[in-house]
Amino acid sequence: MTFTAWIKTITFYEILIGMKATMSHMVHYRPVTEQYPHEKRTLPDNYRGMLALLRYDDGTEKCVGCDLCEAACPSRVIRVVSAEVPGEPTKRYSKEYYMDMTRCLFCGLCVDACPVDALGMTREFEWSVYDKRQLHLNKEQLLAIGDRSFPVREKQLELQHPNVAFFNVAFKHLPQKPG
Amino acid sequence: MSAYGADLLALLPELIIAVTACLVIALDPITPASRRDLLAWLSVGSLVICLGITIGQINSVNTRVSAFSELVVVDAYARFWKILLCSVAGLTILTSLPYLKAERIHLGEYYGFILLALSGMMVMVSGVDLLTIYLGTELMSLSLYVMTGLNRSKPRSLEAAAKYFVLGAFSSGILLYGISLLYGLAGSTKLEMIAGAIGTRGADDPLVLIATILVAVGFGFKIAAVPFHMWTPDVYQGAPTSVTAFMAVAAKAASFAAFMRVFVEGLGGLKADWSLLFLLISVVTLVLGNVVAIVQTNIKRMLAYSSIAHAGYALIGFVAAGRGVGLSGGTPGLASIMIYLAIYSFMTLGAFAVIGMLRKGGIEGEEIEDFTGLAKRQPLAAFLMLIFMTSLAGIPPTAGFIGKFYVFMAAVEADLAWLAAIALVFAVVSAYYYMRVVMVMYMRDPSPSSVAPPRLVTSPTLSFVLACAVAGVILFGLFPNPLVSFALQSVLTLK
Amino acid sequence: MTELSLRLAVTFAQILAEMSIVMITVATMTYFERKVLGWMQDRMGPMEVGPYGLLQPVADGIKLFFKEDIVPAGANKAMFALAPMLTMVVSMIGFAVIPFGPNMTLDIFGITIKPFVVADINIGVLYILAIASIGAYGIILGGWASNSKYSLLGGLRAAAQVISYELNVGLALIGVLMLAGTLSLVQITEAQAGGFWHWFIWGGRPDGFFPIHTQIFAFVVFIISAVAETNRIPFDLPEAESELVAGFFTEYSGMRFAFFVSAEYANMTLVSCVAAALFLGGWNAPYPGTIFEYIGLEQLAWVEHIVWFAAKVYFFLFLFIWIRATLPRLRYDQLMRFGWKVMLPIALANIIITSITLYFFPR
Amino acid sequence: MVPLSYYLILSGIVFLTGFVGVLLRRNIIIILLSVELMLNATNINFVAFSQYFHDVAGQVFVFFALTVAAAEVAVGLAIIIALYRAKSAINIDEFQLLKW
Amino acid sequence: MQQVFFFYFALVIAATSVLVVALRNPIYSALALLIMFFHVAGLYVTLHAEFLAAVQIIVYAGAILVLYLFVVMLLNLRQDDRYHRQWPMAGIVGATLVIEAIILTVMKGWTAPVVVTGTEMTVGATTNAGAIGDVLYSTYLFPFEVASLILLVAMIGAIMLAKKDIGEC
Amino acid sequence: MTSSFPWLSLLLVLPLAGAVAVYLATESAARWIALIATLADLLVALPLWWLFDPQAAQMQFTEHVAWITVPPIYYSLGLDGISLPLVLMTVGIMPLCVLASWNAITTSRRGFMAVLLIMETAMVGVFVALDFVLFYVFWEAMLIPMYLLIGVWGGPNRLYAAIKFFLYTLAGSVLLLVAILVLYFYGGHTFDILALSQGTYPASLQTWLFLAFFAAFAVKVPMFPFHTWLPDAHVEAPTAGSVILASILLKMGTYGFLRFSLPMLPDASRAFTPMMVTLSIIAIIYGAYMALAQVDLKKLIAYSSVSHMGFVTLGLFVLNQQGLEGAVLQMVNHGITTGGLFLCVGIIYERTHSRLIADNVGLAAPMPQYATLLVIFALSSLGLPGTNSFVGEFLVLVGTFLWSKVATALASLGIILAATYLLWMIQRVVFGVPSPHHLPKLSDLNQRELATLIPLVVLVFWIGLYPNPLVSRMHQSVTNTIASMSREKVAPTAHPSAGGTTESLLAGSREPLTAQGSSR
Repeated sequence: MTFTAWIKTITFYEILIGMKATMSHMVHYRPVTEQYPHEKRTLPDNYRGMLALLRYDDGTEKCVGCDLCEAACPSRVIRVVSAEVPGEPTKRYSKEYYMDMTRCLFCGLCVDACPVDALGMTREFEWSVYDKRQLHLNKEQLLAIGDRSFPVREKQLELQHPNVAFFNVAFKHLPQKPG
Repeated sequence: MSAYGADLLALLPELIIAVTACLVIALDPITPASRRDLLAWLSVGSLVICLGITIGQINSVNTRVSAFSELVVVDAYARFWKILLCSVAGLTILTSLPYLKAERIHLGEYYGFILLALSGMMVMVSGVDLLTIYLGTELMSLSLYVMTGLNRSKPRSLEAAAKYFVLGAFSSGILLYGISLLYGLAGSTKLEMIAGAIGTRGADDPLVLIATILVAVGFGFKIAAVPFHMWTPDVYQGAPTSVTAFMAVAAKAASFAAFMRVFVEGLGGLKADWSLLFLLISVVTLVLGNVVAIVQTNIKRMLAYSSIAHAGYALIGFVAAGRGVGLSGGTPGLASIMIYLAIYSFMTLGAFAVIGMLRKGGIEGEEIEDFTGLAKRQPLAAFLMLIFMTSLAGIPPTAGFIGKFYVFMAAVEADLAWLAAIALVFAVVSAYYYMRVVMVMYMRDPSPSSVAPPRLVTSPTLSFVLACAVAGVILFGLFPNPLVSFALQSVLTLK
Repeated sequence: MTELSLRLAVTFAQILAEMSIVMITVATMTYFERKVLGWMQDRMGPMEVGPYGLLQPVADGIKLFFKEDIVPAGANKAMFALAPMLTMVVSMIGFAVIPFGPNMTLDIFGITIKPFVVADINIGVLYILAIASIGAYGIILGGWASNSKYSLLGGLRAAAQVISYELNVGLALIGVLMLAGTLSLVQITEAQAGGFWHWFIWGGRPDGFFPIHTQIFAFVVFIISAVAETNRIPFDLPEAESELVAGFFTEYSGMRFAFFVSAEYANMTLVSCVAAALFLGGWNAPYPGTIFEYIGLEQLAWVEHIVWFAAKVYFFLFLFIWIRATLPRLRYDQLMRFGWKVMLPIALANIIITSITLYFFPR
Repeated sequence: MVPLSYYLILSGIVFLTGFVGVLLRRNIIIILLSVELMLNATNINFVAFSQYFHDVAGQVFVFFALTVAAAEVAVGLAIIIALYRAKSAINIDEFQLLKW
Repeated sequence: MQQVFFFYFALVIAATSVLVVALRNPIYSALALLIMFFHVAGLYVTLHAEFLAAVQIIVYAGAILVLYLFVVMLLNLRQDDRYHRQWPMAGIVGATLVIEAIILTVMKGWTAPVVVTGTEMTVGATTNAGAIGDVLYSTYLFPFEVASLILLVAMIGAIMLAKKDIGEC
Repeated sequence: MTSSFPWLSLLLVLPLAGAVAVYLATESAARWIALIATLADLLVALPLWWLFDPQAAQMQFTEHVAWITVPPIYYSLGLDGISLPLVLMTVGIMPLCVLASWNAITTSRRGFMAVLLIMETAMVGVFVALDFVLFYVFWEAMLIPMYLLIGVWGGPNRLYAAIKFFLYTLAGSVLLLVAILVLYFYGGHTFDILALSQGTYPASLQTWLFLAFFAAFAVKVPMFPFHTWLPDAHVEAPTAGSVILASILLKMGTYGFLRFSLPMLPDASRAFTPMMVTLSIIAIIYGAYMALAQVDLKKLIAYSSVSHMGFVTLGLFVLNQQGLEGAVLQMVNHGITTGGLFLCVGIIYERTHSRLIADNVGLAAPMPQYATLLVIFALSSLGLPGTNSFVGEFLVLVGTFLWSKVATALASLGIILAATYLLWMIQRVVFGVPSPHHLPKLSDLNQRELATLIPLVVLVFWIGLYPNPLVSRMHQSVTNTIASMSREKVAPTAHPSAGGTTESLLAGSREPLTAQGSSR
């Protein structure tokens, strides 16, 4: 142990350095705290918030009840009950659609998996509730979230094949659709 | 600056011992394990110096010198015990050296504790104030508690320590209560003040008697007199053998020394009462110690009961001292205790040294059966054991006889021939169990089925100790004159 | 008899006043600590309840008061209930001998009292040590009675720690006691009057500035040991969150929890008071006399004294928080080694050196 | 004023209790606590006598008794802990390696 | 007034000392002892031994009893304790000591009241602590040093016994 | 007397030096060194026979050196007519013992020889000590060597026999110590035997002291109720041990009676005479009767010892000149005769490894020399005129006759019985038909064995035919003893502890012993 090290030990030099550091923070007080309820931070562009079901511009549900989202979900949030559209045997739709948001971890895999872009992630995040059963959302609620978060809807094309799952899966990396 | 110069000079031996003890403890961590012997030699060196100083004091200061506001004195009586205790401690250390190594508990602190216990004992023997005596007793006892539990790998050792501790603390509590009552009687803890107070209050004061009994009980535990003996066998058996030797010899001697001083100098006015009390105690001690020793199969346990019995013999001298007529009438009795204990020290130390040598496999062989055929394998060791056993049995021309002779002479002088007769009858009983050891050593052939016959661990230091012990036993048996006259002169300084 | 009852009444009033001062300090401290910690960590601290969160202690108190009182299954109910009270009481009664202000007397209703100290007993320092030493009981008992391994471990650690460091506290004070020659806190403080160089931390002789009897080492030992004895970071092993959840009060909630916490703050305050009184001159200003005296307001000098005392105490309290903000927690063996192998020898050496200097340069 | 004998009776009772406790209890810790009772009884005696004689020596004796008590406890508890490690027994009649 | 205090203290001391022995849970025994220590300290204060009162609490309550509790908890002793089979002996001893107490009560000579001349027993010092300190470092210097050796023994001994691993030779 | 040469000390030191030398020597050299040491001792002792002045009434060859100052104990030695023959017999028997053990002892011969030599010192010391404590020291010092002798080198049941011997003897002798101490305080603070013999003691005290002495000496003799250790010890001991036991150790008891009980406690001795005589006669008849029933040679001789020692005690306690002289003579005779018998048994045991009479029959043909010697010793033992025992027993019976005719008649019965069992033994051992099984082992005596036995045979006939030198040497001492028994009764001394005893204890050391009125 050299002399300086010894001096440093007996004068608690290191500790004093540390205390000086903390003191300097107090003296130059620049809080990084955000007073959250009062002021909210700006969300980043790619923020992944609450999930929602989307509609076409004519108000029809995009979802075709293919169950791919349910299969993709790592947390088993989604439950889909699909059914044929009455009178149109080739068309299917989701008769019931549930999301248990207490389990969702907002990974976005379901959105990726959806062949018809029927799922979207909104920017909503303040979803605290008193009863966690309220976070078990059904189709109507999800659609309502979609309605209020995505006011601009995608247009349903006439020639669009009613079941485009095949194409969309095959050409996943197509350029982004407008809107 | 030199306000205490004279006092310190008077207590130089204690000082040296205590300082060396601290030095040993301080040096222990920085001493490599291979050189721990040096600590032992340091301790022995200090003991030799101390012995020299104490012996030197005999000629220079032959009166009673008080030191430290008359809390301690240096008189011939104290010096007698100091010389004895220092020698015993030195021999114990030398015995311990090979023993501790063989038991794998060779710790430097051990020597420090021996020295600390010794300084406690020296305070005990020179204290003339109950406070000093009590503190000395505690210093000794605490060191011994720790030393008893030193061999922590053996639960037996710890168990012995626990028992010793519990009963030791209990007894010191009783002793302290007695002291507090004496303080209340006399207004001081000085022995002479207490003697004065008893003189004025009279001996029939119930409180005086209660205090005396409590103090006697407290000391009774320390000297292992029946019915306060119950710790002895367990502790002697469980403790490491070298510690047992130290305990059996030095602790007992020091306790007796303080005991005598307290009862003669402080409570001398109650002679008639306490001599009756000790009469009963000594008879019971003799009977129980000797009779129970017969059935023991463990030699340390056997020696423990024998040590109880020997306390009984020494107490006879005390009874005689109490019965003595006139002012100095108790002198032969007291001197006989001193002679007895000095001699007892040598023989017991020797016996324990031999026991400590004995190894059976890696462990200590301490059953009496382990001595089977020792005479064939180790004639010299067996011969030494024979001499020690003979001496313990009190058969001439060994020193044990001289010890018993003086005790019984004191008893007969005090008109207690019947007590001497009883004691002697039980000496025969004791001879039976001592001779059984001899029998096992000499007359029984080792059974061929025994796995590994015990072997002996010897070393030059141990040989030296045995030589000293056997020389003491033989020389004091043949030429007891120096010891006797020293004891007789020393005891006169006891007021 | 009337005088006795009067005296009792006055004493009770004093106790009440003192306790309220302490409780207010404790309440303030809970807020103060969070705030200061926040500032040091570039946060804001409590801000919601009241302006700048000033009513936070009140809110906390109300919350804890109304919280459900849970006794764990298998707990020893009596001991479980006793432990926080014991801790609390012990931490409070120590203040009885602390002189908050100058040693003046006041005659009211025909009896003489000392307004700034409840009991000026002649063994004040010993009293403080005695009280501090039994503070461990509450912790040990609480830990044991909870029937939880975390609590028990916390309690055991607390016991070991308190015993180890209390020794150092006591030994650190001995130098001061030698200098002052008395055990009474009032007299010790009085002995330091007349400027900061007379404070025992410097230990200058009355006739000179040279700090021959300096107790600064003792002071450092005392402060560090005091931090350890009050179980504060970096010595908060008994309640180490990352290892023992919350140590001895893991199982506590509600008012009992509050008792433990406030006892901790009260203890901090107590050791701060002791440090101020023993090392930093207590109520004495760092200059001779008082400003009020110079400007002719002798009767108001006590205000200045009290302000100085409060300033010193709060400095120490701030120091506690500051250290907490800076240092991480020690490991258990480090704690013990530090106490026995570093603090103890320093304290002992200080005693020896002080006695030597006192022998050659008597005060 | 309180007569001295009152103090003596008190200390006698405490001493007696401790004494009986040592003989009666099996738990070694409680036995040691009983020994502490005995020592405290002694201390009461000493202080009372000290006051009676106006002699501070009795209090000094108490001081030493306290010291010794502390030392005894340190050693005793160390023994108990070591023993417990070795044997997990704390009642004295469970010590059976050596006959009691 | 002093008698009131005495009887209060004496009652609590006697009661708690009986509890120490009678209670089955070691923790309760220790706590009863704690209460007793405090009352003994109080008794000391009434006897003008303030220094000892403080030391009593520091040493007994603060150190000794904490150690006991520490060990009780370390060994995790619960109430598995039974009484020893020594009732007869205890009874005899108890009876003896009760007789002692009776003797003490009826004894003459000490029933005279304690004469309190002043507040302190001044032996050249102003306070109780000072008085004790004075004699401790002058008259009782030698026992003081012996006591220091006792503490040394206790310290080293406790370490040696309780240390987990021991350096073998 | 004749010179200041320390004959007796030399007598004591020589064997001790021999013991040390033996211990340091090799196994093979041990027996030679032992033999040399014992012979040297014998050579030292022999001149005393001629140097001894038969007319002198007092102790001769005295040595007087202070040993312990407080209390005054002296290394005080001396010989008179009683102890002279016993000392001579002791030193004479010892070389024979060494020779007898020449080949018999195979294990740790060094130890055996050393023990023998230590025994010799102790035994001689007992006979020459003139200080009571010194006497006691020698007395007790014999115990351990004898214990080892029996226990280590003895027969199959040696452990039992050894411890029995040890405890019996020790138990007897411890009371002796108390008696010695009591005597010290009543007899003027001295341990000097002669001075104590001059003292007078209160009658009640004498009774107690006599009983204490009796316990010690009667066990050693052994007298009738205390004899049970003897057969065991004799049977189990090696030959040398048996010889020492029978020849010397038993004499110590009677020597003790003669030296201490009678002169010091005359009143008690007189009072106890009927008891002692009764016990003696019981011993004579009982011992003889028991001997009749034995099938073991050693046991037979052991019981014959009981019987013969009964004659000695009988002679002692009839308290007249003839009785005492006969007793002393008989002590010597019994030593020689019984020693010879035991040696004979040892010789045959070496050959057949059996002590049973049934195994050793018809030795006359294969071992004529042996048979001759055995017959001589047996005849001596039964008191055939012309052999030594006749003289002694005759004197004893004469003495008894003066005291009581009935007792004489009963004692004579013992002689008749002795003739019965010994002749019966001879008939079987000497004149039978040897079993073919043992016949090849039965070689006659070799030279060493002859050397062992011949000296005893010579003594048998010498004393038997010409006892006068012996009797004349002991006459004066016996007269002294008788005289001291009939000395004037002095008023009982006051209790010794009346004055400051410490002062007297301390002062006693400075006074010369002669001032206390010994006859020196």
